[in-house]
Amino acid sequence: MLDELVSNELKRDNEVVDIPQDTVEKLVQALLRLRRKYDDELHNEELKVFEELAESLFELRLEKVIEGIEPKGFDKEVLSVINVMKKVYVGYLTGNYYTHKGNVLCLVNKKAILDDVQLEPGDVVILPLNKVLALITTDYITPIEVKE
Amino acid sequence: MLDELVSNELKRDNEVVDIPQDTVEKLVQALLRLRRKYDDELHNEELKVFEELAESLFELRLEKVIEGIEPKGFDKEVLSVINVMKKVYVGYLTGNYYTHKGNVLCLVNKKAILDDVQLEPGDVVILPLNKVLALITTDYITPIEVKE
Amino acid sequence: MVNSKIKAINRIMMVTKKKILVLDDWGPFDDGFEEISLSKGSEDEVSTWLGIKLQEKNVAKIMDMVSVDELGRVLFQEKQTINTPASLSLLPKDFYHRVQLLRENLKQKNDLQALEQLRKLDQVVNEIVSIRIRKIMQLAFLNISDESVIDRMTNEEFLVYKIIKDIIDRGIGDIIGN
Amino acid sequence: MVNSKIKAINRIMMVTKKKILVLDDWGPFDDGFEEISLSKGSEDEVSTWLGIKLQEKNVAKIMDMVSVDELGRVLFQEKQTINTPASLSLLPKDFYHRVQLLRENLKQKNDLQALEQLRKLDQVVNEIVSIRIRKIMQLAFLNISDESVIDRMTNEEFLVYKIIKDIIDRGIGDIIGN
Amino acid sequence: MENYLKEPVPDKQISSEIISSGTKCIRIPYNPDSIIFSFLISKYTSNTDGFYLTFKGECPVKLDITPSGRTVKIFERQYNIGQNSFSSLFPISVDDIIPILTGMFSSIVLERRLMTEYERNVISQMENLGVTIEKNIKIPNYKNLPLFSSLTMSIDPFIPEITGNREEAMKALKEIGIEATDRLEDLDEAKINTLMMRIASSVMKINPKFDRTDLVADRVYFMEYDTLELAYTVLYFLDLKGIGDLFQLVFTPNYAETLVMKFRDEMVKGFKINGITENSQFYVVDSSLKSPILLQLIYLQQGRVRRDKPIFVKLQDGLYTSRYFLTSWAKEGLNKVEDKYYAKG
Amino acid sequence: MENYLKEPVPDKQISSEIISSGTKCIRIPYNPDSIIFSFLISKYTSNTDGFYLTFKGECPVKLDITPSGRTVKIFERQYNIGQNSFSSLFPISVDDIIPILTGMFSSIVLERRLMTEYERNVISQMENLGVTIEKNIKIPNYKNLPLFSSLTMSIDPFIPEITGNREEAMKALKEIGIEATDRLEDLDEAKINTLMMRIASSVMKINPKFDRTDLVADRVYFMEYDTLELAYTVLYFLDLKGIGDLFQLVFTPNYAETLVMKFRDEMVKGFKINGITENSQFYVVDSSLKSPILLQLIYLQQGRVRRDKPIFVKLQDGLYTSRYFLTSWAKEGLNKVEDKYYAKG
Repeated sequence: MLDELVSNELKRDNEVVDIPQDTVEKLVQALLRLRRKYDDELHNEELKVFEELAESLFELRLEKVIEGIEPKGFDKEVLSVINVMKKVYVGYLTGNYYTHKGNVLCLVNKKAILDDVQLEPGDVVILPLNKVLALITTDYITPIEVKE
Repeated sequence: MLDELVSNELKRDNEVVDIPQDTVEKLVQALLRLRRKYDDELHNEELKVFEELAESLFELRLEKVIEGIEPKGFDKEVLSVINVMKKVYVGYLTGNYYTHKGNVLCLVNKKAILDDVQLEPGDVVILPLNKVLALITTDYITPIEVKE
Repeated sequence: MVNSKIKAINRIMMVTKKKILVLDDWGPFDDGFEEISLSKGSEDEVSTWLGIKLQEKNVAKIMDMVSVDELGRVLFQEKQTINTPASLSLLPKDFYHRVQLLRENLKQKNDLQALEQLRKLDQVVNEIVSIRIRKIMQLAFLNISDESVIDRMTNEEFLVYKIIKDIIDRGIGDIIGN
Repeated sequence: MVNSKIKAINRIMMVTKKKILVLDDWGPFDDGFEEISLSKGSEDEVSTWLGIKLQEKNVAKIMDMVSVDELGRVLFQEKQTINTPASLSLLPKDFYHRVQLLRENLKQKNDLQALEQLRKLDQVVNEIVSIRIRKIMQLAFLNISDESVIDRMTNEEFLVYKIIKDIIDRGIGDIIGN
Repeated sequence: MENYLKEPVPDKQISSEIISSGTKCIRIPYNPDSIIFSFLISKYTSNTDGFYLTFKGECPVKLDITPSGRTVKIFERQYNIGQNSFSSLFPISVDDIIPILTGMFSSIVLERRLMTEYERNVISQMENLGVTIEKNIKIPNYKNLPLFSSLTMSIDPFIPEITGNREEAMKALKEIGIEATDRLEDLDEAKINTLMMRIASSVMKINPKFDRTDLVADRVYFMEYDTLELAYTVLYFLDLKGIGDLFQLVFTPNYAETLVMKFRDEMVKGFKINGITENSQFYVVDSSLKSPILLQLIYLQQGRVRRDKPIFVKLQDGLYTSRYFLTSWAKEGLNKVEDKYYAKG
Repeated sequence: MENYLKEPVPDKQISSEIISSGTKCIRIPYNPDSIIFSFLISKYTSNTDGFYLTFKGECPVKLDITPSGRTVKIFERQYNIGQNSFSSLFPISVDDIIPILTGMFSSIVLERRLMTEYERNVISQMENLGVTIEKNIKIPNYKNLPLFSSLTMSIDPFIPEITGNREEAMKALKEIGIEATDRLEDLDEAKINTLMMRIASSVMKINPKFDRTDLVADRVYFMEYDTLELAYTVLYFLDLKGIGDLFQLVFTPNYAETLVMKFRDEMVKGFKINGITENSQFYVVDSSLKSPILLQLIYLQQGRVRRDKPIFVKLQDGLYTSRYFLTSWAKEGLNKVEDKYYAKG
């Protein structure tokens, strides 16, 4: 259950607990039904308690990943986004991208529709840093590097 | 300079320092030129030192945002991604999305090409959690909620 | 990290079980994992959040609470051994959470006597925390990690103990060879 | 958070300026912000990372270093005032970083005498850290936040001080009214 | 290169052909049967990156409902499967019985048709897995629910005064000497006859062509589930909540229990239908039953509506409808109709 | 509705029309002048979400280079701007002089043409901002560089033995009594004549049609920048590094200094060109000068290559070329040519 997951996460300081998808699945399905079935003060209070626990689980696991611990478990891919973010952030701040006032020059990797414009691989886009990040995680674009 | 930014970030415990784009711009442009101009042991060492500082700046600022402090400054939008992540993570774990084994049911918001499939607004997609996250930050999709 | 951990500990406590005295028949309530039915006059165990809600509705009374008198006893004990860190007295893991519940109860009463009790409670708890944290720091510093001692700490105290111990170990470790 | 902060402190120290003695003409070197030229025999200041590199190349010698003897003096001073937290002796902000540089120097020498010094250094620093952290904890606990005292701490020590102070303030604050 | 087969060829092979084609995308009409079938397909595709359903875009696999029957197109091959529901094409397994039956019966109920030969055959094949079939009364879950409850939920036939009105249902039962909480199996032959008479006479008031035999149908059960009740449930929640409940029912079939329970909870509250008006573009039903699909089903029985004209429900703050009736819509569930939006669309 | 104007109408209005159209997308050929012009446009669009350059996709604004001249299409209007470079259309301002000049001269140098009347007019308008124009020798930055250095970097004319060879350049200068570190302004009339003779006679060995007058051109300077040197620099780095350096030069024009310095650093190392071979699809140049564009410029002078056939550079581990010559490529900078890739493309 969710409190045990949070509690385990607290106990282990130097690893992201490897929570299997199956464990999470049971919890998620139970709460999904609860949400769908009821809509009263008590059940909403219960859901709030669970939401806060889930938030804590996220915070504890993510903070470990930020500090360089390897992501593991059902949310491995989600947590790994932090490492992509870190790479892009560092690349940007240390001048490894062609850039001007927070806009970054990128190459399109695969067919995409950005901002209603249909783009082909090899097309060139100038995007604000936050968009770069989002589109990197979806592999639509790659910032052009000053030095590979 | 970057060490001052990191140092200021260390001093303020309860806020994300509001670093203006202009401050960052100077640093970025200087390092961009440095990178483009030189490729020797000493300059690479210097860049490594800066990269580590940038990484620290990212870690310190992001950890504040994770703990609920409001993002500010040139990277506000980038740091805010954490709050989107948190929302989706909590929504998923507490059964607010229609889901099965880590795959989530979502609605397409705007024309998009996912996985080479051209999609229209209102189309329906089943995606793994990490993809959901990336595509939410680009506003391509929204997970269908069990309870709004 | 510290903030997140403290938040997490508090949140976990909201779902840990607490003993209640049932004042009125109630249920069945499907909490998604089990069905709960309470019969008037019985003793039972429910999640803290539910206990609090039921107490608000006068359906139950949480029994795992501390009283101002008990706090006085704890303080007395701590004071007697003020210079012996290892003599930390045993508190329930959710001790401070119980104190919080007591405080909220007193606050809601809103009469003079309750206010007086509240004042006294804050003072007593303040002293308890002060003495115990000092002991815990000593324990961390003396590198005492005896199970039996650690078991006497509350959840929050154990966290503090771990953080300080980590700082000490790391502080030295980071400098003396990586 | 603690890890990130310690990492950050160490990284900042890599770009703070250190005094060097220039052993050979060197430069000009464009570091992207200024152009550096060093003349043999002069004293100058460069970023720590550059100082280290130049020292490796025998172009310069970092002067802001501690010696094993100095460490001995620091320890002696700390020991004399072991029970007076406020008597923390003044160390440079990057004291532990300097110790690290010294250690690395000794390590590279790789002769018997250096190894012996290394052993002694570790023992002395260990004691220094131990006494100072204990004092700093006391200071945090006694809520002493005198500028003059804080100025005597190294960067890492100040971080430790802040964390412990935060825990104490919060520990009590969290319980006694939010 | 089109391989158009004139004769209907419903065939379980069609599903495996889709699955083995490796498609990650199906184009479908917005309809419960085709949605359920597509989710079943997606459940068994090995694609881990994602699965896509489009309603207007292009995909290598395409389901269509045409006036002459349903078709399935897989790359260049097109199969004409006639009246048979898409879901009936899906390979039978214990794990999928509930979604398959739900898809089939949502089609049968929605189209107000009988089971096809092929579908009846599918049901027979399911019998050794616990599916039962019998000719019996067309009120929801008469096996497990008290009669007043079944009557209250009877959408087709719609029983005037009784459908949607628990008190009237109880009163009517009492009048013919039946305990409100009795189940059908508690009644003797005579009482069953009286009950059928009572229902038929009520229905005839609004639908004179109705007779007692219309009350009886092939009734299919699986475990505690009545396919009729499942069909109503799915139609209702597709309207009110959207595609999500169908997804969950396919992927975790025991979710059906949650849905059916919730449907009963909503029905037991009762509802009123205060009448229908019509303009050139849509019908407006003033009703506390919020499901436009179920309302259409009710008015179809009386010959008062055309299938191809949308039903809007009039609620306190305006007109609402569901995506089923406005397929150009990019929103799920019941949504307010913006005047200008509809004028455009 | 196409508004095709037969007469060339280069006009600064074209740029403002593009900018005020609010386009966030331009379709362009992969060519330094059109790239620089598009980046200039993007610098002044108010769109904060992004700006897009496509080489094959569709956009409301489209630049084209056709055999009969350059065209700019803005929605339905099409302008024929003749030979004039796109960049010369951009409104003059101090901030943009460097990129405008770089775009213009990259076009002039790449096409081996003279300035058009329109471009010359643009230069005159820039004179009050510090741009100078004079007839003088066509070697890079003779104003600020020692002569040996200018000679070493002379791509067009390519001076056999001297271009790419610093020692030979110094030797040649010494032979005619010039100090290697002298600049042109240090020479008297007579020495300048001797120098021109010496260069011309060398060039004529490989290009008999060359004569002294070909050595003189309209030479445009802005601050310490020689437009000829800028053009070579940009052509070289477009080849070796890709579009990024052009972006940076447009958005932060003093980046030009970094680039020019880097170009000089690379040139001063010297290079050798060991010969060219040809097959039906491409030329292969065995060379330590890695820029296919500059190599094409060199061989064009000798009439040895056709413009429309790509140049591959033979390096130790295989054949390389740049996106300029393989526009179907989705990679920037110099990249290895995969045999099968090229066979396909």
